[in-house]
Amino acid sequence: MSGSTFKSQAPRRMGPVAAKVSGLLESKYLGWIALAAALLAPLLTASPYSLNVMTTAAIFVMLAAGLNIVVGYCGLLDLGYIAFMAVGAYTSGIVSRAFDLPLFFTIPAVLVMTILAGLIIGAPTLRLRSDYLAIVTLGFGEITRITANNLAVTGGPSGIYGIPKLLTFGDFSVHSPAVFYYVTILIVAFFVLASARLGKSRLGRAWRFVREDEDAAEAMGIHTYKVKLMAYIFGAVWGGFAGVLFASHLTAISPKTFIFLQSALVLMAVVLGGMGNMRGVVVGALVISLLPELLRDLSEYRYLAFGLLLVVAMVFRPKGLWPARPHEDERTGAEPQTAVDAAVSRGESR
Amino acid sequence: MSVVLGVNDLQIAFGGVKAVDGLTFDVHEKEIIAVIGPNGAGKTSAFNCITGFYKPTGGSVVMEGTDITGHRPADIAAVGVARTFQNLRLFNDLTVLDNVRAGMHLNRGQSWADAIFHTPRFKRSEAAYTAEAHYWLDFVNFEGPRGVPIANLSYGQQKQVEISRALARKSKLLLLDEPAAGLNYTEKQNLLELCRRIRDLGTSIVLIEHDMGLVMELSERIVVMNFGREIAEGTPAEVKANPAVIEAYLGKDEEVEIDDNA
Amino acid sequence: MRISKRSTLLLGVATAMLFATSGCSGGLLGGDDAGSDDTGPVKLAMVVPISGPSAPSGEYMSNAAQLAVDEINEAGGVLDGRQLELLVEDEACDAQQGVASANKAVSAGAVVSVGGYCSGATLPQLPIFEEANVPMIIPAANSQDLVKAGKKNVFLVNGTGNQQSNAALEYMLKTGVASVALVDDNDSYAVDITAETKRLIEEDGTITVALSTSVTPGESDYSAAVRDIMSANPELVYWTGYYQEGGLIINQLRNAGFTGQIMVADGSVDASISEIAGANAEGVLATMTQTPDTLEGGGDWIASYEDAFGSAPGPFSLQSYDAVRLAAHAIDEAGSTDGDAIIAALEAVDGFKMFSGPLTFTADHTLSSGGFVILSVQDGAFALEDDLS
Amino acid sequence: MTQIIWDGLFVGSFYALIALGYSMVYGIIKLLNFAHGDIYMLGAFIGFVMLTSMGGLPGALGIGALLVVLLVSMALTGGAGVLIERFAYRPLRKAPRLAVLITAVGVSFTLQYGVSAIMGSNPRSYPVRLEGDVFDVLGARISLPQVLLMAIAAILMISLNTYIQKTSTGRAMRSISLDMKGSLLMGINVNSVITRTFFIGSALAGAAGVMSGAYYGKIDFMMGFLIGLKAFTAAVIGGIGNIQGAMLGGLVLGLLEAFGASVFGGEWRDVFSFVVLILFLTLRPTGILGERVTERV
Repeated sequence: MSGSTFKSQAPRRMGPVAAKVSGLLESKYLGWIALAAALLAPLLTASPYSLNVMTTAAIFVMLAAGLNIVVGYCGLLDLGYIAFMAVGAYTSGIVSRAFDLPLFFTIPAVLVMTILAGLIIGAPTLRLRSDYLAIVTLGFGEITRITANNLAVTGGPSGIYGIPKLLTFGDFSVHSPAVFYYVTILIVAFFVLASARLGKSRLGRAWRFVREDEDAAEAMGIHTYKVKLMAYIFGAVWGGFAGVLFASHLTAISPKTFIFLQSALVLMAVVLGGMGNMRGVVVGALVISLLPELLRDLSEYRYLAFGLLLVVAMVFRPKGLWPARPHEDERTGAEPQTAVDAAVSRGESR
Repeated sequence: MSVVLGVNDLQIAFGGVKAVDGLTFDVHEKEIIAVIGPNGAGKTSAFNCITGFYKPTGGSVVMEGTDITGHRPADIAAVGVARTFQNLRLFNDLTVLDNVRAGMHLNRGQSWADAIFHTPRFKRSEAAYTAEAHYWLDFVNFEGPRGVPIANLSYGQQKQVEISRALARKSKLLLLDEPAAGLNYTEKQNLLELCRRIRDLGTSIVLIEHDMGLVMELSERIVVMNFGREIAEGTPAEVKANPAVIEAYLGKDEEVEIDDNA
Repeated sequence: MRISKRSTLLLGVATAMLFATSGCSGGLLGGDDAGSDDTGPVKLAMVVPISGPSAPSGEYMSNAAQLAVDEINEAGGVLDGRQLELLVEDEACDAQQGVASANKAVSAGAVVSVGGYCSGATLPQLPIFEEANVPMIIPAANSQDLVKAGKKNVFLVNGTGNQQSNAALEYMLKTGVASVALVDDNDSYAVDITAETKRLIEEDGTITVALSTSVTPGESDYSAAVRDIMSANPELVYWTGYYQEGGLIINQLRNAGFTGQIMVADGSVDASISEIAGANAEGVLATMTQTPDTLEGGGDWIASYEDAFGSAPGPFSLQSYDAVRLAAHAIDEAGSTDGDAIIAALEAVDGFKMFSGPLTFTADHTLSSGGFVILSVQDGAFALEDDLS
Repeated sequence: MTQIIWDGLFVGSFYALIALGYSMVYGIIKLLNFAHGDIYMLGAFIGFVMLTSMGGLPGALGIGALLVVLLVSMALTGGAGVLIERFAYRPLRKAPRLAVLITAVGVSFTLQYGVSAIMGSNPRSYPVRLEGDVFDVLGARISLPQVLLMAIAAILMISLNTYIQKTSTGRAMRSISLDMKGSLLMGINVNSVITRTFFIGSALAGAAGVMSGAYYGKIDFMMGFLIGLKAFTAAVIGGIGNIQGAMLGGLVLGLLEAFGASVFGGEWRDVFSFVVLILFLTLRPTGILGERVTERV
């Protein structure tokens, strides 16, 4: 059974073309199609410029996927998300330069540092009301940037340059733009898939429960504070890995890259794409990162347009332009009823 | 019969106003107890104290020998207390099945890594979640669509989902806050029958309810509150005959007969 | 899911069509050597800020570069008649944007880069141009980090931080200042100069550094820094940041009763500084490379610039103009657009005539003499105070 | 030492003026109006445009002209605040908090880059500058413009306080902040009170903007970002939703910053104030003067 009975209940007034587009967008193969498109794109155009733009866009997608865990799934407004990317980028930059390692081998250190950053930022703030949380994360984002600017180990205001390559096997380096693009795409695809899958798991459901109604979630035995902290840590790790890719891509990082504007741009990608809907978020991220490249002449007005779009989107579509449409199949009939009875019986409940 | 929940001299005050002032009662295994009282008597505040949403300013709450006074709601839920809310508190943007799955959060059976790599363990666990969600929806005789957001359902159906969600918690004790409010006659009869079936699962029930007919027919014992204080406790018959109860409900010096038939 | 299968097919067909129509231009399947064309114009890349707060400087630079390109083309171009073409791309003083623009320029087949204003945006461009074997003649950005990167394709035609610090020290020694306070805006460019100046002063030993502090750019109130300066009571304050904060600090220092000298570095040499600080800016000193209006014989050049663009040139116009001329000279010397040949030609340059004097590169590809002079604000405009010769 | 205190109080009075708007709006509709700092920026630019268009006139008229400009700018920024509330926030009054917060970020962006699109992204310098004698009080250098500006700030704050305490609108504001539903039932025109709140808050921020432009001389489209954050910190320190708290918080933050900067160095000043904010929010979210509020299920 395809479950189309109840899908048709949703009020949809659209022509056949719109229906086809919509059907395509809801298709479960969409992710694979997008990945295939991303992998084929360099066959069409592989100038350093287009590879650079596409790599940057892919990294931005990863950031948006991470922020989507925090904002979209868990409903926590984080206005300093770029700080996690900074932590990842700086950690890998500092460690790789200190020990003369390819960036790939800094990943354990990046993991530790981003998880720590998630804990440090999350632990004191996640008990706060949501609006306080927003401004405190903004504060943390600024603290991170200013600290990076003031410390010697982070290279001060000039940051770190001459960052080693991601990985080198003898003569073969993954740093030729095309190879690096493919490496980036595969890593980003993995993280996007992982966050989409997380969204459809026990933990992902818990995030949504917290977003929808914290009290009701608590009453169900969901430790909302821990669950929120988990969202923060996952978001931090995603951001941190995006930071590693970023450092590897640019080979130079400086505090100026991690300003509030960047956090706001990632947030816009998530919001405009549709909070909680990973496909929408990917589209949103691509639009936000590619549009200015296509419309360079209007670049002075893009932030104004983004700002207006944000307001208009929230007033008319508070759940984002392409929000998650929760839907799942009705009973499939496949459930082994006896097994359920056994599981439901009192003994196994705790 | 062993005591499941022991509430002893429970107190809570908001800025000097004592919403609950010295509430004491026990709930035994497989027992259905009703807490009644006029609006503002402190019934919901008492529920919130028991389930950890308010920190009691005095007294104690003991669940199966564990002192849970002032613990986090999630920890209290984990000890075996499930509840519904006075005004539906469902996850409106999520599907019916997801709402019921919320009650199964403590089942575990999968880690985040299982989810990312879609391990066999994850698939088994998800299948079990889904099957169990259907089981509980069937248990409450839910007949609506299950794959659509809650917001698409009727009020009565939403109430059913809220109870299945609480049942999916598989707890020893279920607190129902006005489960019959807004239901029609047939639905109330179904609720009555449902409560008994829940009791037969081995779960004790404490309900706050204004529908006296339902209360009298369903509950084995009744706790009556007024102005935060417990003014009576006993079987339905004892409570009905208690002058303090009659006074609380209708004021002094008035003959009253509480209607038995809902 | 019947619909989706059909649409998958549709998308596949569409992709195939896209392949078919686009041919193999520039894709991995085709050849992508865009720069190997031997007859078209010779392309010079100029990555400078076009948007953002530093946009005016970018305009001064790109205009002057265009002026040089036009003059050279009129005189017959390079390599026996090939025309020069200037590709101006935005760096917005942002690393990410800088990298994107550098890649864009490389993709378009630029053979020499003559841009670079913000050091922070220029640094990450080095590996990109290096990989493409494109020599960089950097007219404005002058962070020590650019030198320290040690790339063989990088040439700086602006004085470096080190040379600026030397000029500052020279003037301080010359006028017998006993104590100085060094203030920067925590930006890489300014911190670089402050650190270098401090090192030189301490090496020299005659002057004491009474205070070395940083402020946060973008604020209005700098009373904390002003208080610190007042209590350190130096004879001279050296501000190494940009003019926006520079104007405020000069104003607040004077209002707080500071009577000593104030000197600013080249980032603050802008007409706005006396607009912001008003009369308090009078007499403020600056370390700066020659600007057209302080240069003897610069008048003609200014006139032709104004002719072409309807406005006066500004900071780094001269360097940009010279960078293009130098690039053309090197291409001609090399006899080809090959990167290695041009780099060799640049290294071999000996006494090429530039506004800042005859040019010969040092071993680390910087100017043998920075050409820094001391300016001062007179009647609201910067004028030559001391040419330090 | 006295200099530190004086500097701290002077900056603090700017924080206080802006914090008031934050606090009033938050107190009444529990909205964290991110765009509030940008209203301050808008005020500075409105003043700039007016003074520039008057040509050489203001220079001759001096402080009188500046006061007129101040009042007109207040009216205009107040109007801008009302418009923002009407079109961006009011439609979302029942929406989830997340949507409203995001809208506020959008409004902030719109204001910043709208001004940047019209006025350019370069800093502008104010055509009229407050200048005056400097005198020495207990070792602190105090200038006449500083005294004048602090006097204006004090007058504005005292009149606001009187307005809130003595008038019916003020009582309505206080009543809405305690219980919006109840106030509706009591026949208070909630929308009109919210409109007034936005007007007053924005006007005060606009006044601070003009004052800052006239005193410091430099304005730019991002000038509201940092000071908005600081003002929010001030509001939290004083107890958000509390009018006197906002004033107190502004002064306290100004002093804390002045001392913090002299202890840790200027480059750590902002970090210091953000840490103060985080400490307050986690340890004493109700601020110095705020009352503990129990949230009900």
